[in-house]
Amino acid sequence: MQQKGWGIFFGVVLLAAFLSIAVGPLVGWWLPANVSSFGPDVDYLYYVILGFTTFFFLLTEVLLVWAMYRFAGRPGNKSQYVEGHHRLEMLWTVVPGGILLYIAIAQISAWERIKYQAKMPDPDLVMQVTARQWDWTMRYADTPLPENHRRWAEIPNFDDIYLPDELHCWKGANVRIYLKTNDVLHSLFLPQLRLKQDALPGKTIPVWFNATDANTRFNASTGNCEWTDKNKEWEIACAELCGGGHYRMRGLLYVHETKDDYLNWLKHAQKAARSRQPEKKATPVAAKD
Amino acid sequence: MSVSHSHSAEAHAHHELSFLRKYIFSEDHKIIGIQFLFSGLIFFLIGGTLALLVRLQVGFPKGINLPWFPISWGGRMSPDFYAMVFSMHATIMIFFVIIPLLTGAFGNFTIPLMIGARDMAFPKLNMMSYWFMWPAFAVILSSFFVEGGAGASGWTSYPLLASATMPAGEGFHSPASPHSGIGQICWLVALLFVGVSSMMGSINYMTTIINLRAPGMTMFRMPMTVWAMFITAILQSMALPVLTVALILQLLDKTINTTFFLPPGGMAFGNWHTGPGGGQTLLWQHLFWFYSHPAVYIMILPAMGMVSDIISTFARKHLFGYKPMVLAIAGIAGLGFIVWGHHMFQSGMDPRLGTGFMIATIMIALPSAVKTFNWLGTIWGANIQYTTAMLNALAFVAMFVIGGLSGIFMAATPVDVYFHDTYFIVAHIHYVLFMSSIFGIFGGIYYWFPKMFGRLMNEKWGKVHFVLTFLFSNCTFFPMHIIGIAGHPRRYYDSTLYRFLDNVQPLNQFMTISAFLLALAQIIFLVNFFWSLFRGAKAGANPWHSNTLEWTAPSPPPHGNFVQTPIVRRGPYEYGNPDMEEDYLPQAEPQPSGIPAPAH
Amino acid sequence: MTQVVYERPQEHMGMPLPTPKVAMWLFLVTEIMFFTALIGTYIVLRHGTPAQSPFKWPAPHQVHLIEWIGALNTFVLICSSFTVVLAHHAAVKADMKKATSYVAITLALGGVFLGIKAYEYNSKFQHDILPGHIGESLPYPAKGGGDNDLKAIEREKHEHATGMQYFHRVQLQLEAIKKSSIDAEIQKECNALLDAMTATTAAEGQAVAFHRPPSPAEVGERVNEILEKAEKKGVTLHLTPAIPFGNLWASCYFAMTGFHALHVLGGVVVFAIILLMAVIGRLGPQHSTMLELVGLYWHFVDIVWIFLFPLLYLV
Amino acid sequence: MSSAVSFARMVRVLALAIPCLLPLLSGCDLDSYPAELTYPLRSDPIVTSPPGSTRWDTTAPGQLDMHIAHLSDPEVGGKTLDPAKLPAKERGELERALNEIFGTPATPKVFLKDADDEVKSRIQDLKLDDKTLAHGSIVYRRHCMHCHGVTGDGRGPTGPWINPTPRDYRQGLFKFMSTAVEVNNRKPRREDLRRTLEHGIEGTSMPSFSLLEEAEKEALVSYVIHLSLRGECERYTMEPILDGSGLEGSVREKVVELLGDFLHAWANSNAKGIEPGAYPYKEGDLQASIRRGFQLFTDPRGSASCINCHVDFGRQAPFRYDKWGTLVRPANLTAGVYRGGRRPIDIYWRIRGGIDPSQMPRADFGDQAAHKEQWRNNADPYWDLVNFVQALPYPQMLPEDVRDSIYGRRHEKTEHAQR
Amino acid sequence: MTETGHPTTHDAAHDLRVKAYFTVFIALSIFTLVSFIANEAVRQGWIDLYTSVTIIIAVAVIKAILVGLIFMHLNFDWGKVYFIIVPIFILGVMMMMVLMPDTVIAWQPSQNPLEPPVSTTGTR
Repeated sequence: MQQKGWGIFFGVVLLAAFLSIAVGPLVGWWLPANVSSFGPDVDYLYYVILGFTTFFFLLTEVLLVWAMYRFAGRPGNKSQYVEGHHRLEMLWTVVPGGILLYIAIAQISAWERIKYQAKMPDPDLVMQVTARQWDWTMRYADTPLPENHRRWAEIPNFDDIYLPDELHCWKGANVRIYLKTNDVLHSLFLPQLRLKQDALPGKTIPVWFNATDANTRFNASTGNCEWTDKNKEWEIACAELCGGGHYRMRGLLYVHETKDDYLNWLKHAQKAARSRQPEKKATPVAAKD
Repeated sequence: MSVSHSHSAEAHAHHELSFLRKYIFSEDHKIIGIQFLFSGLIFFLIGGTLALLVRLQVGFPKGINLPWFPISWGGRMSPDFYAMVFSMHATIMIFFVIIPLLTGAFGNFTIPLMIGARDMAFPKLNMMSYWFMWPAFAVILSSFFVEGGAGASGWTSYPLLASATMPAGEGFHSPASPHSGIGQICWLVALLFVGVSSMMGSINYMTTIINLRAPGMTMFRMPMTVWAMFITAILQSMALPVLTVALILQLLDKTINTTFFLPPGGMAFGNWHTGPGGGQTLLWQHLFWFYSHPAVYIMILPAMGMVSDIISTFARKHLFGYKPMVLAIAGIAGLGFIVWGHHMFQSGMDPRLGTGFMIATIMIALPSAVKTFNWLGTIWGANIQYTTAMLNALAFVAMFVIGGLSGIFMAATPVDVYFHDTYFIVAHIHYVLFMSSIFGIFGGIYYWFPKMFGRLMNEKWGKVHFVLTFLFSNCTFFPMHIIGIAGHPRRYYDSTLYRFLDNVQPLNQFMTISAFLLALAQIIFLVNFFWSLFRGAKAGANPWHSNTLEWTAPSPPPHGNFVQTPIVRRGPYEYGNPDMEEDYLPQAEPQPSGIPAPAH
Repeated sequence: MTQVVYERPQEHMGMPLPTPKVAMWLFLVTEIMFFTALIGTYIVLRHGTPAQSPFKWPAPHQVHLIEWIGALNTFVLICSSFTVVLAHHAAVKADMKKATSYVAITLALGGVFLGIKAYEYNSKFQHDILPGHIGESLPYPAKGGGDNDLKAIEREKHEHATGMQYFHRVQLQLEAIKKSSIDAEIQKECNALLDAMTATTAAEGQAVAFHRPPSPAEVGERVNEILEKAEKKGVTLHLTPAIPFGNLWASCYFAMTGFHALHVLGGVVVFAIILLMAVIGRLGPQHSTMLELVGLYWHFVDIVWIFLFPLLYLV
Repeated sequence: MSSAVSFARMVRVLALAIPCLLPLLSGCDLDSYPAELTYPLRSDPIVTSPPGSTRWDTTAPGQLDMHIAHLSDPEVGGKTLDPAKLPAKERGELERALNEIFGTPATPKVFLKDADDEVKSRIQDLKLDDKTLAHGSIVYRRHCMHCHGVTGDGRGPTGPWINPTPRDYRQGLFKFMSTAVEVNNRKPRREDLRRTLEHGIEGTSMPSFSLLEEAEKEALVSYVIHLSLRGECERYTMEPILDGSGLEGSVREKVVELLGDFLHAWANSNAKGIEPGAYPYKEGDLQASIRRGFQLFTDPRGSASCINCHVDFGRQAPFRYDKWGTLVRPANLTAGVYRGGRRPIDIYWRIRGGIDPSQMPRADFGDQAAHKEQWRNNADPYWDLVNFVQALPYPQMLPEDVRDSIYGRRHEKTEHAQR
Repeated sequence: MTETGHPTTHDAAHDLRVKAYFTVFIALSIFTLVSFIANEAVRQGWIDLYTSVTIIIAVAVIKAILVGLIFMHLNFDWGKVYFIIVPIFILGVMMMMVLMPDTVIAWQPSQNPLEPPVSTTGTR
């Protein structure tokens, strides 16, 4: 009986592990909200893989635990004398093989859609993001879509607006980002948009996204962007080690409701960037209580 | 060509060697294996301590005010120090613990014993391969004390963080990693030495296995351990030179201002001394992963082999599907060479390459699945004896399933867009390398300890150690999957800056506490190990009633291993034969009368 | 060895090859991968540079690489390969005297190879063609106006920044030339360049007459012209030329030939040891396998050079 | 072999291990500085006068202190004082005085026992109250300390490895200020520190902290002022002791006196900014303005004479020593990297006010009436320069001839050395 | 110790062997000359670059094969060591082939700046 305890021990630990993942969605330990046009593809594939892996996880671990429980040794007993089973081998080669091949092929179109430059949609909004140690510099043209935007990405323009750490776009816009880095490798990571791309020194890498939800209201009187919902504070992170400040390359993603909202904001940002007079703003409250 | 023969004959003649020749500059593969074992375990302690520092910071990122904590600035670990700690943790664990333990310690100890050879083909080369580790040990340890500290660019050391040395001036700033100076050079030099050592070892293993097998030991009568070591050695010999080249090129970039990995066109980090450069940043990643992906298999295949033997022995049952197992190992090795690009899906590599690499990568799950099912087949209908070694081996199987399955997420390119460089990958690598390889290593230690030292390890404390390790390692590493799913990027010094990570911070603290408990549990192992070394129960030649050849030699085997060269008559897994009274039949035992000889 | 190790030689399980030979072939496998990675790096880096435009891979004459010296070195290595195979052959026939003399020839040829290599390296050192020493900035080609200009200027902004290192080095070199006495005409040109580089704008004193100092790219172009003139006159001039992608070229060249030369050196050391053994009379027919193994290694080094020569000198 | 025994043991080990572990980890997650930590007294050399020479190379990362130690070498020509030579008595008095007035990192304050109302109101104006400072110290420790150091000396664990080195606040010197030029002992205004904090400093390792909360940013500004005050008091108390001129009263009196002076300077600075003249141009005037700016910039004897330091528009400018003793170079203005901010007003402030610590002089065109020829056609030379500097990195913005003389003529073979 | 590598031990065979060595040596020398001339020919404008590169690389491969087969005795040992050599060649060639696409789309200054900048990732 004591021998059988080991099967139970394994079973309990593995079950706890399984449950900790299974309760994840209930307590918020799960994928962040998805606001990307291709995000559902990614999530769908994630759930497909999760389904298959959960099945195989349960299958193998249950078999293992059961075997550990059932076939715990007793003195004087003898095991079955089996060297192998050809058909069984074929079975568990071909079936997982087929499933794996299916998983692989299922990925291809989504991957093409996300990353292939030829398949990127024509942009409505273009910006250039330059990573540096340790923040993001977003460069906006004075219109959402400058003429010959690829060249615009290479050659800085007098009218450009530079903003640290703030990425503005509007809902439903096909955004094209030309990603550069000033120094080491960085990686632009937008968890809610299911987007990640390394920035390579010496290269300009195009990435695109299309946000399907808005989170920002532009307040023209204060000149601030306000969240429409407290839980929709979408963030930008760096996902490639870039030195000591790697963790602090935080940025914010502002998705405006309409193009007009965006243009309003842009006008305001332009004004601030070309300010020729000191700000006449009352200094805000000092200490936090 | 007569070296090995004349040597072993000579060694036979003079049994009494001085202490220095016998234990320090030994040419005996067993002593060299034990040397690797001890140095590996010492580095395991160092690497583990670093891991605790990492966990401490991640779990409690606001600061540390610990009287016992030696390095703190204003009560806080600096981000660069943190980067150094996790970089060196990974480097030490991979290059100074797992690889030396698996191939160095167990490879050395088991190969000649299991194939019935007197020693390695080139004992002097073998000794050199151990002593080439020592410059590496010295350099990597001293790198903690050089100006700026040890390397802190991650164990992958991607340029330009790792290789940029000086500012370009002109309004551009310098590489803000204090550690990319001398510390990084130390890192490169240490790895070069490790590489040379491994290369010597792998040539030796391959030659030994190809040419020095005992009479009757055909390739398909070799135990899985030997097969695994053989294929690992092939992987090493083919992949390591590429790493060597990459290391040398980065070393040249850092010392004599070459521009292999510096980007073109006077980037900010175009080295002040080199001009516009013109090299390719991605080239390092290609060369590095061309080695380091196979290296992942180098770090798991030997454990798979050892676990197969342990499971078969204690299940008292013939290994299920011996040949498919061998083919699976070979398949993993073969595929392992064409999947390195899956580490680079988001690196700016041509996405069309990603598609190809993805298909190859996903297919590599297949041989792993075959192996898992075969292990299950082995314990199905078995008569399992739950020794500590067996428990560790079974833990290997259970944990390898998790590690293998989580790998599929990263292999799938669109899903990897999200999961790349999050804690999910940290969970994956720890399930494969800690939960699998280390359990394999523990299993191997408990299993071969009597053969190595002639004494048995204490089973009771072994089991306590196992239970605690199994429990706390799952507590430490499993939640990493969850915070990975939530998008927690790896290598973050302080994740509390991010709102989307707010609700997983408690998990980080839980993992940190578990990690400390896990570390405490290892003390039991150490005490047990050293206590058993001197006080353990005496083991006979074959305490586990195992079939493989090493158990026909005395424990511990003398220099020259076998009193008489064994003649192999059958495969290594003849357990539970219903026609016999005993449930095992060693490989070198003459065929008992009345029992038909197996066909192979 | 097959007949002694095992009690039952008929049951020898290994390859029908001596163990050291197996090991040597396995060692060569690692060496193949080593040089494959090096050559692969070279091809990738070289292929990554544009083919059209002045910014292409430097031609041999730009980096003072003389093809026939490389060809001669190839021939030297082929000869040594031939002699080492003859040495092995003689050893098999137990003609140790002949074997020794062939080994001696091989050793000498290896020495010759290294000598020629050293000569070549020296010429690189003389011309300052070393990693981190080469000026790489040249003006962007002027073709039309408009957009072309903008791209060119963007590029120049970057190169101006990194090219200043070159600028200062040339300045120091020119100052040294000013103090030395060489061909008067060349010296005059050098001094003119130096004056242009160091003159301050303040000297003019007129608001409108602003003169831009030459950019590093322009200095590079001028330096190349002066060097060309000096070459024609046979004057040795210690000035760093501007060679686009020269640094990358030098990096590859020194890494590849350097590691090959190290391998040759290793072989030469082994041959020297064999020769020493012969001198003290320890070399016998039993060493024929050893000679074969050394030969294998030596041929491999030869094959590497057979690829390096066309890749670095010709293609 | 019995697992019951092992389970029992396991439970026992667990019961032992967890209580053992909790005290070990109990000190973790510390929001503020450890309470027992005090500000250490300055130990690195005080640069009293930086060398005047120029250099072509910068300091290697990690060598800052070595570099500063060499400044007083005769051939370099700087002057430094070594705080290690401070007599033990004065050292103790100074330490006590500073700790009393400025508190510790965990409880920072600017506290004067017998302060008059004026000083109190200055402290109030500069928001140096205890609550703000305590908050600032927490934020500072989290975001700034690892580069700028506990005392704001720019020598945190990462600091020396960054080039340009992080700012050392203890001299009371700051580069980017909008303080009116008439103010004596110019200090940055709170807005200026806010701007640096929010935008970061392009081209250096100072990132943007724009995403911090409003209160956090304000608290940080206050804390930086606090550190700067503390460091400056420390420095100027040490200086007369070290250079032998001696103190008139006690150390504490000196510190209090200095603090009064500096508070005065900070408050004055904070109160008065540069008021730029109204922008006089319309859209169409830009090209003419840029051309005028170009001439002002390149005129080597004019009131601006920028070209003398920004050689070749900064592309070939050599390094010089700033007042901290570190090497900086006049900006390369063609690169389009503006450390002090890229808004026209930021550039205006720098041209008008200069950058004192790195010895960039302010441009002074006087007023319109007195300098007719500089202010011709109602043009404002400051704005001309701003417009030119802003357009300089963008060749498409420059008039053809200006562009040719900056970036060279690209249509024909470049002629050089033909002067 | 016998020569396990080559089974024949007759003198005549040995002389044949020497002859083979000599022939290979001559061939190698001639091939070296050929590649040298092919290179020179481009400069003189006799053949275009691609032909000459093809010739030079082909010559290098043939030379390597000759050295391998005759000098390194692979014509005798091939059956015993092919399993070591074949995988390494597959691997080496494959590695270079996979590195290639990355370099083709690597950063380069675009030849005609009027065109959009050279693509950096993915298909154009």
